[in-house]
Amino acid sequence: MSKKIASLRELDELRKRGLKSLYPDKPRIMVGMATCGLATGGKKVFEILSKGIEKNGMDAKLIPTGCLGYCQKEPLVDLLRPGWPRIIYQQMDPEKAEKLLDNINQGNIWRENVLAKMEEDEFLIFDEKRKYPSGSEANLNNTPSYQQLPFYKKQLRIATRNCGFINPTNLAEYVARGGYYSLFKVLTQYEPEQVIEEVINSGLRGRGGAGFPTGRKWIYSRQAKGDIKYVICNADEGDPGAYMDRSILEGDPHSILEGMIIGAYAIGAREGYIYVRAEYPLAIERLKEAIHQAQDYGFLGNDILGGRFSFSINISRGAGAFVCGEETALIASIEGRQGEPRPRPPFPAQSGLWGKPTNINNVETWANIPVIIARGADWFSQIGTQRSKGTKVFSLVGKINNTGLVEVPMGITLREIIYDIGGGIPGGKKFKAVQTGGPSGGCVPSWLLNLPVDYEQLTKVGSIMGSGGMIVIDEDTCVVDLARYFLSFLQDESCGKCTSCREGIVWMLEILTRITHGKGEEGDIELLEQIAEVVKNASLCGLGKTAPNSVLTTSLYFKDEYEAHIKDKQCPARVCRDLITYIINEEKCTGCMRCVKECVQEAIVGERRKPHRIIQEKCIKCGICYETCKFDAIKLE
Amino acid sequence: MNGYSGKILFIDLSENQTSTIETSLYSREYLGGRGIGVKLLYDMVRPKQDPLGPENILVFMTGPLTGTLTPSSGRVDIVTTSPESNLLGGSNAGGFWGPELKWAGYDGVVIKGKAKNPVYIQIYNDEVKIKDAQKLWGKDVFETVKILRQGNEENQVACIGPAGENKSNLSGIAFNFRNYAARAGVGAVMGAKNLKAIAVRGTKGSDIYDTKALQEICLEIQNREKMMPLYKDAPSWHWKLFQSLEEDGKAFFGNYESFLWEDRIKAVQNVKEFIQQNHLKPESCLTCPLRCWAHFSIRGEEGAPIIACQGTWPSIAYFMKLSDPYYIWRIYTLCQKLGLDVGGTSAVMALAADLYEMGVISFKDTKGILFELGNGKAFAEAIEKLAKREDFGDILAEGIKKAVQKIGRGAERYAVHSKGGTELWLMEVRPFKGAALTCAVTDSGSCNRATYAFPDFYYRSMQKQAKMVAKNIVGKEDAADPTRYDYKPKMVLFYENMHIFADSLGVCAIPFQPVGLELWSRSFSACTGIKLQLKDLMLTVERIRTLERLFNLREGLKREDDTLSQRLFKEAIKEGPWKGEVLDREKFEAMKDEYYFLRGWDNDGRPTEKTLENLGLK
Amino acid sequence: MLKIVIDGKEVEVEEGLSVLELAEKIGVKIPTLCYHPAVSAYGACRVCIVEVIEKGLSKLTTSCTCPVESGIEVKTNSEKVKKTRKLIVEMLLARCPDAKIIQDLAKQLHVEKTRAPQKNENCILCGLCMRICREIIGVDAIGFANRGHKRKVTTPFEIQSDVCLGCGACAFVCPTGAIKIEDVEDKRKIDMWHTELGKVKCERCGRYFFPESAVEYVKRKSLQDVDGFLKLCPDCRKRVLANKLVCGW
Amino acid sequence: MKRVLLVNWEKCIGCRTCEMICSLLNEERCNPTEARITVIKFEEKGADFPVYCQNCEAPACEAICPAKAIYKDDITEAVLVDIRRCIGCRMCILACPIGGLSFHPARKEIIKCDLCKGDPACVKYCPEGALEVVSLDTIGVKRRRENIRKFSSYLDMMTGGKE
Repeated sequence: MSKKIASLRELDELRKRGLKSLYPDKPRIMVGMATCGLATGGKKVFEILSKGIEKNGMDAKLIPTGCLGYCQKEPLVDLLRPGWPRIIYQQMDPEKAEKLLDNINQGNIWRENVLAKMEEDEFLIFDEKRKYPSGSEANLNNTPSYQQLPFYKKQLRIATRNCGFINPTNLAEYVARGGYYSLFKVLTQYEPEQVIEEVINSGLRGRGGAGFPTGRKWIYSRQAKGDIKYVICNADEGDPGAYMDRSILEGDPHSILEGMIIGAYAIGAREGYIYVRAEYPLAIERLKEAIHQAQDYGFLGNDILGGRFSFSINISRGAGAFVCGEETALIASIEGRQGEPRPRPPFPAQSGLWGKPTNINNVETWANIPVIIARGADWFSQIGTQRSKGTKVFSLVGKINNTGLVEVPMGITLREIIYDIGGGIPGGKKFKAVQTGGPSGGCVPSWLLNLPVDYEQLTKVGSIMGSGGMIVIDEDTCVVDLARYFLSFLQDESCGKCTSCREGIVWMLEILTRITHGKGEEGDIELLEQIAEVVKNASLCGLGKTAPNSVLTTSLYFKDEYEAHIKDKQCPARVCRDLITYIINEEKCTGCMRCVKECVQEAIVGERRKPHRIIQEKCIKCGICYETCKFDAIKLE
Repeated sequence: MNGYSGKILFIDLSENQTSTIETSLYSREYLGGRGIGVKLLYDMVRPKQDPLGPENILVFMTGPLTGTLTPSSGRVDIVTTSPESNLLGGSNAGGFWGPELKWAGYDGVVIKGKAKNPVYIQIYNDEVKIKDAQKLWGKDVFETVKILRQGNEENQVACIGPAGENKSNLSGIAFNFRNYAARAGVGAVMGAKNLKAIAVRGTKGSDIYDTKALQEICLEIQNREKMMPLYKDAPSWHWKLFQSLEEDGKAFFGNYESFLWEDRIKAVQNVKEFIQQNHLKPESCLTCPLRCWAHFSIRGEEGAPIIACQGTWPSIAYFMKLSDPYYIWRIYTLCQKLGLDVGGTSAVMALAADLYEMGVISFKDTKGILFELGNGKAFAEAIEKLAKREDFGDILAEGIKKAVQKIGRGAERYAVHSKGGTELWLMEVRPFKGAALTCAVTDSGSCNRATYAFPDFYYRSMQKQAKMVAKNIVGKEDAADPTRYDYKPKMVLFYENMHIFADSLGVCAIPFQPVGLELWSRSFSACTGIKLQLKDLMLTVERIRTLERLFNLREGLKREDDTLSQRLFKEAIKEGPWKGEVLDREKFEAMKDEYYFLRGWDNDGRPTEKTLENLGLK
Repeated sequence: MLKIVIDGKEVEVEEGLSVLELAEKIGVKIPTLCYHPAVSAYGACRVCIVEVIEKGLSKLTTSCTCPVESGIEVKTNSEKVKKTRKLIVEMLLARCPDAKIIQDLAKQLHVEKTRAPQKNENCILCGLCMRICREIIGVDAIGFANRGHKRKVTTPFEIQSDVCLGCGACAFVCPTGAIKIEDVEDKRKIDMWHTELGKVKCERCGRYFFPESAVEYVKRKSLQDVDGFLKLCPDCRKRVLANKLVCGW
Repeated sequence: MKRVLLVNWEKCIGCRTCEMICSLLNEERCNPTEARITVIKFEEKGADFPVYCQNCEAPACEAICPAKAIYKDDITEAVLVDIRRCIGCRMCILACPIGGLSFHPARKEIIKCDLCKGDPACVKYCPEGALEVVSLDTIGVKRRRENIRKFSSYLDMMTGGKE
């Protein structure tokens, strides 16, 4: 019999089944199995658990789930037992997993490794909270509650609402938390124009980087002539260290599908593409599965939900070219051409894929759509700042305590993100700056910590929102070296079409490398700025226009550091090899001979119990002695 | 370098090497063509060298106007030491070879030395190859041209026939299928160098200084040329020339006999019909409206390209007294194929017949060939032998002057030739004192390089024009009277200069005087951008003429060599319009004196110090 | 008709022109390297950059790809444009120091020397060859390979192309003369495309004249029957024509 | 009314003045290989024939040109090459049955007869009037048809008599 959903009743039926699976009358164990989880050994933990359950013939439900965002603490394991609050265990490993099982078997609570307890579950779509039993007898009072964790306290998870709560491969669970209700609503109650109106009023802006108002984009495609139109989901996440798209793709694929279907209906497209980079095998797998299910249940395909609207989605794998994040390049790539931007106009909305009107939005943007429909534009537009509405997912990495994915309302300050949520800088080091927006973003210095994060503010300080990468750097990071690193990334990732971008980046890189090698000259900074300007102004696409940001911001905010490199031939952060010297502090050196033995260059001389000495001519500044010295008698200058 | 290509190509066949020099080294003083040719010969060949030895050089030289829009500019001048006279030898040809050489980037080619085995030269712009010609050796002109143009028709070919290979002093150099540099035995020199042919292909063209001016001048010259009777009458000129020779009494018969030839009228009639029947279409050299040439197709004569030069026919008919046009025809074609000078060959045939009749030579000498005037078959046979230097042909191949010396037995008494040893071309000179002087003093080999358009020649048919021209040149109408000795040296001077001018500019001498020197010199300025007044150019011409003289003097020439055969001073004409005319020795010598004086030479015919100074020849 | 202001003067133009084409029309000189009227604009060299002011907003854009729109103001040589153009030329000069056209452009813009890292390439990656081959010839024998600073034009897999006609259009349009075509007797070599093509031998004079593939192309495209004369080189065609007409008599 | 360049090759004396003036006007140099007209000489047959672009009604070169760089002048109806659009593929040269176009090696341009904007210099300079421009009125048409007849018979020969 066909599973196809054609009425609200049938949808509710499905939801019921979903809820059953979400809150079974037996233990439900969820293991964080997104890439971050797997990377830290989630798979092993999962296997142990499943074996154990089998062995002991336990009646328990073990399922993989997406990323809760707190990647620092992965692998996370959720335990939900009837009548008990949900408990989140952190940094699990095989033996801990064993322990957990034993405890469950014995019916006790295992109190080690608890990250937090969850007292209620929030169904954003329905704006309802579902209390877990307090389980007072379990006496978890002194365990922190999930909502109170500093990491989560200031978060508002809209796009990532289901990540880590459901089994991404189980459509019913998605529906249980309100999935596809928005679609149903749209198809049954909205004219396409109304949908667009709703999106416009919500003030949602593209989360891919440029921040173009999503609704406006939709109108253009809607109004463009032609009966064949396309919608595309841009899942070509290229920034190093940024993975919010991935985590949504892996943890909640249906939210993207639903968003796209709604968009397609609004624009009048009958076919859609998801352009996802081949480096995301798990994401692709999850998407395929989700699409398959959606078709089975009649959310995709012909006559969706028994109505007259038909829509299908194809997956297109990108070869992982950074530049293919650019709309026109992405389209070229889908068409099987060289992934290379072309001038706009014409905009994709007028002539995109195969020359047809095309609307492209990024993963996060699509994921927001169902919520906007469900809760309405007014609700959504209350979140965020005057011109930047809603939330933004950031991937917090670098020199920070709590690395992970955080979704916060627009307008939150950097300080809140880095200190309150991120928990500050490890090792008591000094916070120096944060690079937002990935390689083509800019470096925001410590004294701008109170900057409210939204599109305008970031642009004002010379950076960009980008897709939401946040790389935190501390005093031990050399900004010149940092800029150099980003340029070396971009010189390979620029498509190479525009002279200004191709040759300009190489030129700037050459100068920066020179500087880090202590061969900087008077006027290098000015020249850098000149070139940067040209690359910015004269290049065709976003990549070129933003490529110089790291150089411009660092040279602006850390001019002194540049000058130190150029004039004094010194690297204040002690990073640039050619500008540092290792020397032995005679007082501290005990003459243990350890560094003498370790030094591959035999650059260190000296005898037992007498202070050693480094022959600078021989030293290649590998830093081994520095690491090996037990008495930190070796210092950098 | 506008007008000029700027380079002269040197090919040393002994060393198998090629090199080039700047034309500008010579063009200022010697203009081009004949002028530069003479200069090169004078500079490069040591005195008294064997003309057929490797020391002699063969110069192909174009002029600044060659290969330009200038009408009648298809000429190339050949200069060498003549084996016929051991003096300066020059000859000149039209067609397309000279221009092609120019377009290949060379104003001239100078051949030095002697190849070990037969070779030919292929020039394609800067690419000059000396190639083996074993297979070509022995082939006649037509075959050779065909072979060398197979696969690249654009090739322009200069080559010699068997006559040249066998070093006959009567052999010329053929250009493609028709044009000939026939005089002075230049073919023999080429043959002596084991050089069968020079094929040229050029794609560079010649640069023009003032294209606008040239366009105008071109039209003016064209119009002037179209007013010439030659133009109006062509193609019937081929037989009308017989008539004019008749009318003007220039015609002579056999070996300069003193009586008229009874069949002459019949001959003209036959030729007229023959031409009218077989004439195909007129043909011209580069940029020339005159179409002196004519295509013929004769039934039974298959394949051969048959293009006739109008000038040569009468000499065949009159020298050998041939009234059957078919034989005139055969012999003409024969000479073309074998690479022989039609005029010179006809003349030796006539001489041989004379000697035979007079019993100086016998059946034994001629190895069974019956030399009698009117016997076309015999002559054809004899010409074949001449080309191959077989039997008696071996002696006749030496040319009139040297042949009679070899024969001895007082044969000299019957020989009539110019100083250069060639026959007097197609004219009776006894009444034409000026022409006689020319034939005696000319230093450039053949006399026809100085006597085109001589007013004496049309005095009887077109007296008014003749008088007018004479007035223009020497300021006195009566000067046109052929039989007068006075004024003639001046006239000769003028015509000699005119020819040198034409040959050096690289244009044809035939329309040169009718068009007028002034137009040519304007064309020269337009092409080269060199602003020279006519008088400056004429000074250059004087220089060239005197240098020719110097060369011959260096070869041992004396005043007494500037003369003509005794017969012309003894035997008076006995019939016809010029009955009684004969050359008077004293008056003749007086003309010489005046001529020398006008040239700035002393009585021994040696240029005076002052002259040399004026001409910068010291 | 549209009204726009270019370098201070107001002009009326029909729709559909690019700023570059308009400038050319009214005699305003804008330097460019990658533009060719026969192919679609590409905007790779960035030399034709101009300042466009629209609704008070000023931006730099390549004039070849910028459509003329009503009410815009164009400055083809403002200080900003000059500065930018000079630096771009400096980059190109470093990439292709030996290219005549770049040297000239540099001179024209008073760029004496370049400070950018020297590359000594011949190709400025303007993509003209590739576009001509794809859009006009329609054989698509060449394309870009690699990204960023490693980008280059070449044949698929950098081996002998099996579709190249050897027509030489690529070499003809190449602004820097980077593409060399070598004709050796019966072969045509294009080293840059790793390609060597056989040439057709003229039936009459025996000279080799055109690459076989080009002749095939004409065969395919031509309406009339061309087998006869395609075996002849152009020179011989003249002769054969004349011959035929003359043979009448 | 359309005017065409006609050749009365019976009159041609093969002096190649047309080549000279053509190259002089177009290339400021006397060079047959750069002329748009070529006199084919049959020295063995005794015939000369000037060959030049026929400026056909439906030019094969125009049809083949992939860059649409070849067009017809509305006034003279000469077939012209827009050198700005030309991409130098030389297909036109290849597609022309009579070798009416050629490629200038130095200037890197396609060169062909453009009828000198309707007043061909070769006509003016031909000493024998072998070349002339006739307007396509009744006689003109008749004579041109004559030429075309000969011309097509030539094409028949080339294509083995096929239509």
